[in-house]
Amino acid sequence: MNPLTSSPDGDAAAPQPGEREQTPFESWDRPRSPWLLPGRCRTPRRRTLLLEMVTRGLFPTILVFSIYLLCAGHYGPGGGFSAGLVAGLAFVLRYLAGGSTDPGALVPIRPPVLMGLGLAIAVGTALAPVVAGEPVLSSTKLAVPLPGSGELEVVTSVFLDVGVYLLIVGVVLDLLRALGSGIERDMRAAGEEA
Amino acid sequence: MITPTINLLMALTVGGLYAVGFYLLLQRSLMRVLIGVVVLGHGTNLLLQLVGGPPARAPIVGSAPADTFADPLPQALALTAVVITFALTTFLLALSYRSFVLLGHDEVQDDLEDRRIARRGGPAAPLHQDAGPDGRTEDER
Amino acid sequence: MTALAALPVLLPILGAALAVVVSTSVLAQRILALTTLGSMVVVAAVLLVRADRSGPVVIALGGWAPPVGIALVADRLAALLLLVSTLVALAVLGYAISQRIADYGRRMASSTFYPTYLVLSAGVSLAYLSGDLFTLFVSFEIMLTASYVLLTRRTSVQTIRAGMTYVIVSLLSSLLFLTAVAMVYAATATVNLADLSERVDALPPGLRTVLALMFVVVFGIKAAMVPLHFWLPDSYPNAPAPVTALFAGLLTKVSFYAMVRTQTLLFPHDRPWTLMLWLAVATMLVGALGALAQNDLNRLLSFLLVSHIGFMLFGLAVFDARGLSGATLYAAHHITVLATLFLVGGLITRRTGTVALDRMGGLAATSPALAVLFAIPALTLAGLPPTAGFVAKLQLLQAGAGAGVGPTAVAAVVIAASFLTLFALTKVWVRAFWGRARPTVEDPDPHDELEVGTARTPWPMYAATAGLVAVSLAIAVFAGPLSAMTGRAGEDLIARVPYRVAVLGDADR
Amino acid sequence: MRVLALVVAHLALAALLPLVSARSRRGAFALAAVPPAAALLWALAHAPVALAGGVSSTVVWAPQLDLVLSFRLDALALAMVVLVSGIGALILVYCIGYFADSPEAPRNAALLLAFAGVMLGLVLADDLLTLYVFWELTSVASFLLVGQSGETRENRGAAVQALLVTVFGGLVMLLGFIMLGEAAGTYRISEIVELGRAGALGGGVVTAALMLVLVGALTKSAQLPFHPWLPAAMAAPTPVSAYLHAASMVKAGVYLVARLSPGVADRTAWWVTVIVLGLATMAVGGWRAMGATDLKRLLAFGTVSQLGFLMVLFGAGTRIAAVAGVAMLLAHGFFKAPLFLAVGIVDHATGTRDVRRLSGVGDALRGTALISAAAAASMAGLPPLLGFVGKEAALEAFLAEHSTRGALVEAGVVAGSVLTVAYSARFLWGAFARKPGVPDTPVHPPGPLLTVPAGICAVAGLVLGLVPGIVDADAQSYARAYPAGPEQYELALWHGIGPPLLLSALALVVGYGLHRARGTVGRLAGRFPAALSAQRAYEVAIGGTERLATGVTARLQAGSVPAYLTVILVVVILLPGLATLIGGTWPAQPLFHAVLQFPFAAVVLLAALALIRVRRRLTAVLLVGLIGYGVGGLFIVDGAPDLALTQFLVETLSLVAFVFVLRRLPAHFGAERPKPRTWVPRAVVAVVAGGVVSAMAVVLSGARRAPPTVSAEYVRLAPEDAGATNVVNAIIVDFRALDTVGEITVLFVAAVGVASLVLAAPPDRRRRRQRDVELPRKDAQQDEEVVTR
Repeated sequence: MNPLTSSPDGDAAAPQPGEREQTPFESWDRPRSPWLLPGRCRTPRRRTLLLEMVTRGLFPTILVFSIYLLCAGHYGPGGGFSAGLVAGLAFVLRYLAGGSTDPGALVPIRPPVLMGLGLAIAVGTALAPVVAGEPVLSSTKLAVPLPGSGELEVVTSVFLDVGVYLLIVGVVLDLLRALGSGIERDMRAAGEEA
Repeated sequence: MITPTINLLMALTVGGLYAVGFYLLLQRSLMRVLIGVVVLGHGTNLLLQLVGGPPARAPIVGSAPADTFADPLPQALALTAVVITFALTTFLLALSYRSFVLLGHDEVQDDLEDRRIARRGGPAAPLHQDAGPDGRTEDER
Repeated sequence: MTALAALPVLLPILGAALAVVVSTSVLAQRILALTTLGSMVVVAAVLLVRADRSGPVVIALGGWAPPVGIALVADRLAALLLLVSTLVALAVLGYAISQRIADYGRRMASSTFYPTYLVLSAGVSLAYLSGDLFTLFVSFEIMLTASYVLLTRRTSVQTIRAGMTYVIVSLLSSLLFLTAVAMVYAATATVNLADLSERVDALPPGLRTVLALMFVVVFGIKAAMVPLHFWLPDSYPNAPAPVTALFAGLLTKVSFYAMVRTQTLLFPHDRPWTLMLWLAVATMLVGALGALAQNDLNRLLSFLLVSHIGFMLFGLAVFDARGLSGATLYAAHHITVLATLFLVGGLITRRTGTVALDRMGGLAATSPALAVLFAIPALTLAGLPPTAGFVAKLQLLQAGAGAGVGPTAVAAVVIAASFLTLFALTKVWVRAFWGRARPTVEDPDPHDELEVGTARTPWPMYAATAGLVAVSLAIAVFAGPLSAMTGRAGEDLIARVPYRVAVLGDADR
Repeated sequence: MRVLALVVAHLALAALLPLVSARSRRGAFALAAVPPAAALLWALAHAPVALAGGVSSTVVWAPQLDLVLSFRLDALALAMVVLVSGIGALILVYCIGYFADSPEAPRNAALLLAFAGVMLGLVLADDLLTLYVFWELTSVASFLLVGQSGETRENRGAAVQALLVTVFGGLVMLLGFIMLGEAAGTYRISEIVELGRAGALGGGVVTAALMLVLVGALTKSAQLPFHPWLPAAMAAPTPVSAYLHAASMVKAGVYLVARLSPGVADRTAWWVTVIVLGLATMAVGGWRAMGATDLKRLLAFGTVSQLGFLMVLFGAGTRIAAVAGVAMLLAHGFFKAPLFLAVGIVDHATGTRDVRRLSGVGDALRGTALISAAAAASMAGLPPLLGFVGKEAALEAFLAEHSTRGALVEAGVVAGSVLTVAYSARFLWGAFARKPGVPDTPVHPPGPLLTVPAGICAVAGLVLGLVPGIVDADAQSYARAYPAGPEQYELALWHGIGPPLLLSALALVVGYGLHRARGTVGRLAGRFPAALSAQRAYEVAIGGTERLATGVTARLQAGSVPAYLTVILVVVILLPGLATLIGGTWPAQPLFHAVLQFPFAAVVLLAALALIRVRRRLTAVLLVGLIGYGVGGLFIVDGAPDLALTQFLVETLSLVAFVFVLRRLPAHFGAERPKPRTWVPRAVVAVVAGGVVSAMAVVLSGARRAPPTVSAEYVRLAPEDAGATNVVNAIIVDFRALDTVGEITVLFVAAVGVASLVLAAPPDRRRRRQRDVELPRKDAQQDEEVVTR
């Protein structure tokens, strides 16, 4: 048993009642600050400069790649799942580099809401054809005229993939919020080194 | 027609994963149980994919003739299963964390009320009897 | 109209998604949850009427004819259980909301409770409606994962053990389920139930037995069939009353439903099915004796829950139209009555501050409303006439007595289990409702979610419970049309053809 | 329909009575007496039709289950209605005075009226299931009436005993009813009796069913060996005892025997059981009454004895016995009810029911004493009361058989009559006599509301005795259902001096002698051998059931999750596993399909094996990751790139999640090394179960006959109709999109759960509950070993 943690029933190391949780996610609607800048990072002793640099470069690249996977799913390996997971891993990378002080600024929207939106879009896609008299979950090809010339052929089931994508990203962010920041908060509260 | 038969090597692999998973599941440490679930999940997903048939080409139309494709349905099912297993894993992970926070360890403990009944070995006070003067039965005293 | 059968699944998922999105407004969440479940009840009722009048309501999702696409099938059995389940879910939700208002005040929002509750309802609906084995697995996962969350939400030192027991055992059953699905695919290369029922027939009888038994184990775990039931009395009683009520009402019956569906559609057995007769006997007796040994009210009810699963298994074991009709009727009654009893248990605990029977007393005098609310479902569960429990049990006994010596002998065990049930419930009555009034046990944990040991119980909590009592009474009053319908459902199940035709025959359309 | 309306009227008014009670408690009882009175008038108005053959009515409830509420007013039912509704109305009037303004009044008014309703339904039922419905309702009503507020242990114990015994019998009877109904093809009692008379009910099933039915009748009518609940039930208020436990409910069993006997009494199993147990009950009840010191218990044992007598009469299956049965049925109601009511008056007036303390009450309560004397005389069989008329008929019935059976039963009946005379005398003496050495008991005079109803009952017994033609008409109508004997018999006061009259006189003389010797007899009767005590048998049975329950539960419900999982795996091994061994054939199987499978399989298996031994958590997690990547590799080999991609990504994410959590967990698993007796069985179970799974997979995949046509469809449809060349993706987002929706729902709710678990208010702020003090860990460990051994 870890001597630093509480006694078996968890009585010890109680923060005072009324103390607010220190999760930055509660302040999700505050103005966002840029990420991975000096001064807003974890204790210098635990900083990994190399990781931070790599992350700054990789993060947008991975996101773009995830969008590619999302679109390519119909024709090769990929799809909403893989794409969402890849995007999620990008955020994981950022979290690893930036530590728990950062993820509040990851996305302008709370992770559960992102999950809810993703799920709502997916179910919406399932129910939308009913309005048009089509069976539930059926998909059609839509021809979207492009501003320049020609048309883009879109299968409506892509929206399902988009919902999946958003949901997965939300899930990963929520996991970061809980298992990442949440546990760090607990560790700080228990007086352990975070 | 190809007879979709699992080969001996894969049968052994699946069986091994299941056996190890089952064994870990029977442990008291929640983390071990969790690892057992993950291993079992790997075994199950592998099995689900394997029942589609022996190795073949990826089922992407245009990349190969259709009759050389691997059975796509088990792959789709396994994919769903992989994601579900992942969801369950993270949940159990959080549960073992919670257990650790609450109890200071992550062991699966025995049920107290069951133990109480086992120790009592006989019925509590007869059906229509009053409890003792202090409002408690002998059980609690 | 084509979307009708999909609504009980998709509406609550949509509701859950939106409940998270609006999680800052508890009022919006409440309205969302209540309207979703309310509309599910309506849809389920319409489905039931349509299924009974003109055969199973089948929708092929995405317009893909089964077995290519997934079919949702609302036949009489599924629609009836769906209706009863959603009704119970709605009532329990009302109870829960009222309790949350009382304990938290009006403003406490939760990003967990309402979404999870709705997801659970979605999983239950999907399980009933699924015409596809793999989708059935997915529905179980939806339902179970939601149940894990509900059971471990705000878990404490006392309840975490129960949560672990529940989650671990359920996970094993899920993985075994998935394994069974893989086995089925290995042998038949399809997962559509109607398609399977044809392909499984072509398998050698020995292998059919293997698959059948695999599913018996898988669903037996979640249906709390002895000897796979041990987890249930260790886990259910520790959750808050609405959660336990929901679980006790719905989850085991969904598994039982899945067992009936798979065994009747895929693996027609001998009449009677001897193995299942033995399992039914064990379940009835072990559960009833277990109940008699308890001092904890919720545990006692949990063991009774197990015991009465045995009654339904008995109906399945008889394996003829009457037996299945009885099992269906019993399941419908069981869903209602167990949920009611656990809600009443919650009210009792709220009032007395304890679950220990030997620390209660004199409730009949101090709280007559509670006495009535307990007495009616208790008599119902004990199967005394003229309650729904009696009507359902009657059908089971008739099926047993008409099916030969073995089932008749098991019918005698049904009688014994009924007697032990009454015995256990009498014990509750004598200990909790009669005798000297005992001082209220103080809330041992005033900071936690649950307020106990208080005389302050808002009336909607009583009203929701009374509503469930009314549902149960309605089952008894309308036993005529209901039993006629379950009779037709039983015949459909035995014939198997109506289901196949409804699902696959439509493919030619 | 009309009958059901009557019953429902009783129940509805009972439900409303609490409102009346709130204003006037006396008014509630007065109002409660109205429905039974109406029912009596209704029945009497229909008496001519009833005697001519009966009038039926039916309400369909659930025809699928043969659940039909069917009622029939015939001669037997008419007699019962007179008891149930007639005496019921009188007793409710008596209650006005008895309960006066006691706080017990509201409950008793409602319950007694409800009871009157369901009892009315019971005696009018012409359908086995209808009868059962009301039968159990009377048990429940009795439970609540005996238990009262449940404050005293005596009330609780008696109520529970009455409930458990009668419901036990009722449930057994239900099984009998159903077997009977299934065998006969109908649940209609009149039809079953007709079938029985026509000899169309054959087979062992019917006999078995009838025996089960008898269990119900015997328990309800307090026959040996189930009788002790009735004396115990005397804990109830006296009007309740008078009504339920003398006049009506306890007669339900007798009534059931009387109902079925015309069709089945020629079966040896039936009449032997009924007559032997009836005679035994008659004797034991009478004997125990001699030893009772509480007047109510004395009467209760007397009731037990009389019920045994009635059983004998109705079980005999002859016409004369049936006539005697109806006469005695009515007589018993009209003498036992006033006796109970008189005890209530005495109790009310003196505050005691103990014969050792009562003295000189007869002088103070002359009216009550007179009523009691008339009733007790009827009980003892003195002319010109109805009891005498009935007993004459009974004595004649068995003499007229001219058989050994008849002679034996006659002897039994005479012996029983002797005891009856003795305890009748004992009652009168005990309640009203002035006893030497006992000071006169102080008496408060009772009001007319108490004495008048008792008086009416007693007078009815006298009038019906003087004008036996009324009862005779009813009895003959009922008895016509039995096969005609060689002789005709009519109920009359004077049949001339014959053997019955002589036997009656003999019984009177010997019985009075017994009473004179009451000192000795009372001592002997009071010293009932405990080993033979049926009460003790009940307690042993109930205690034994509870011990059995605890024992079984303690052994099975171990409370240990590993034990539960082991059981599940063992079931997997035993059921599907064994079935595979028996039913499966091992297909010809290649060692491998692709060479690349070897390295990946090796990685997976080695990592898995290493997992068992590893003690560091982080190592374990990394090994799991290795297995995951290895499986991903196998997916690639097998041609599933999508699956492999997802597997790799998911595995990576899982690893990260694991590492997050491991930050706070100890570095190693628990330090203790499991003992071999713990881990060896687990390992064996795990390995065998793993083997079962892979064997099943091989056997089943070898058995596939049909090609995967569905998958072929997917490949065909994907590019065109779903607009995707990646078939797997087409399945996921289109063909089987619902699975995907379901799957993300799982993910969604799991994430919600993770957040709620980790971010919940820190547990440290909660106080621990007192009641669940943790077992010491060491203790738990030891227990675990016990379980796994």
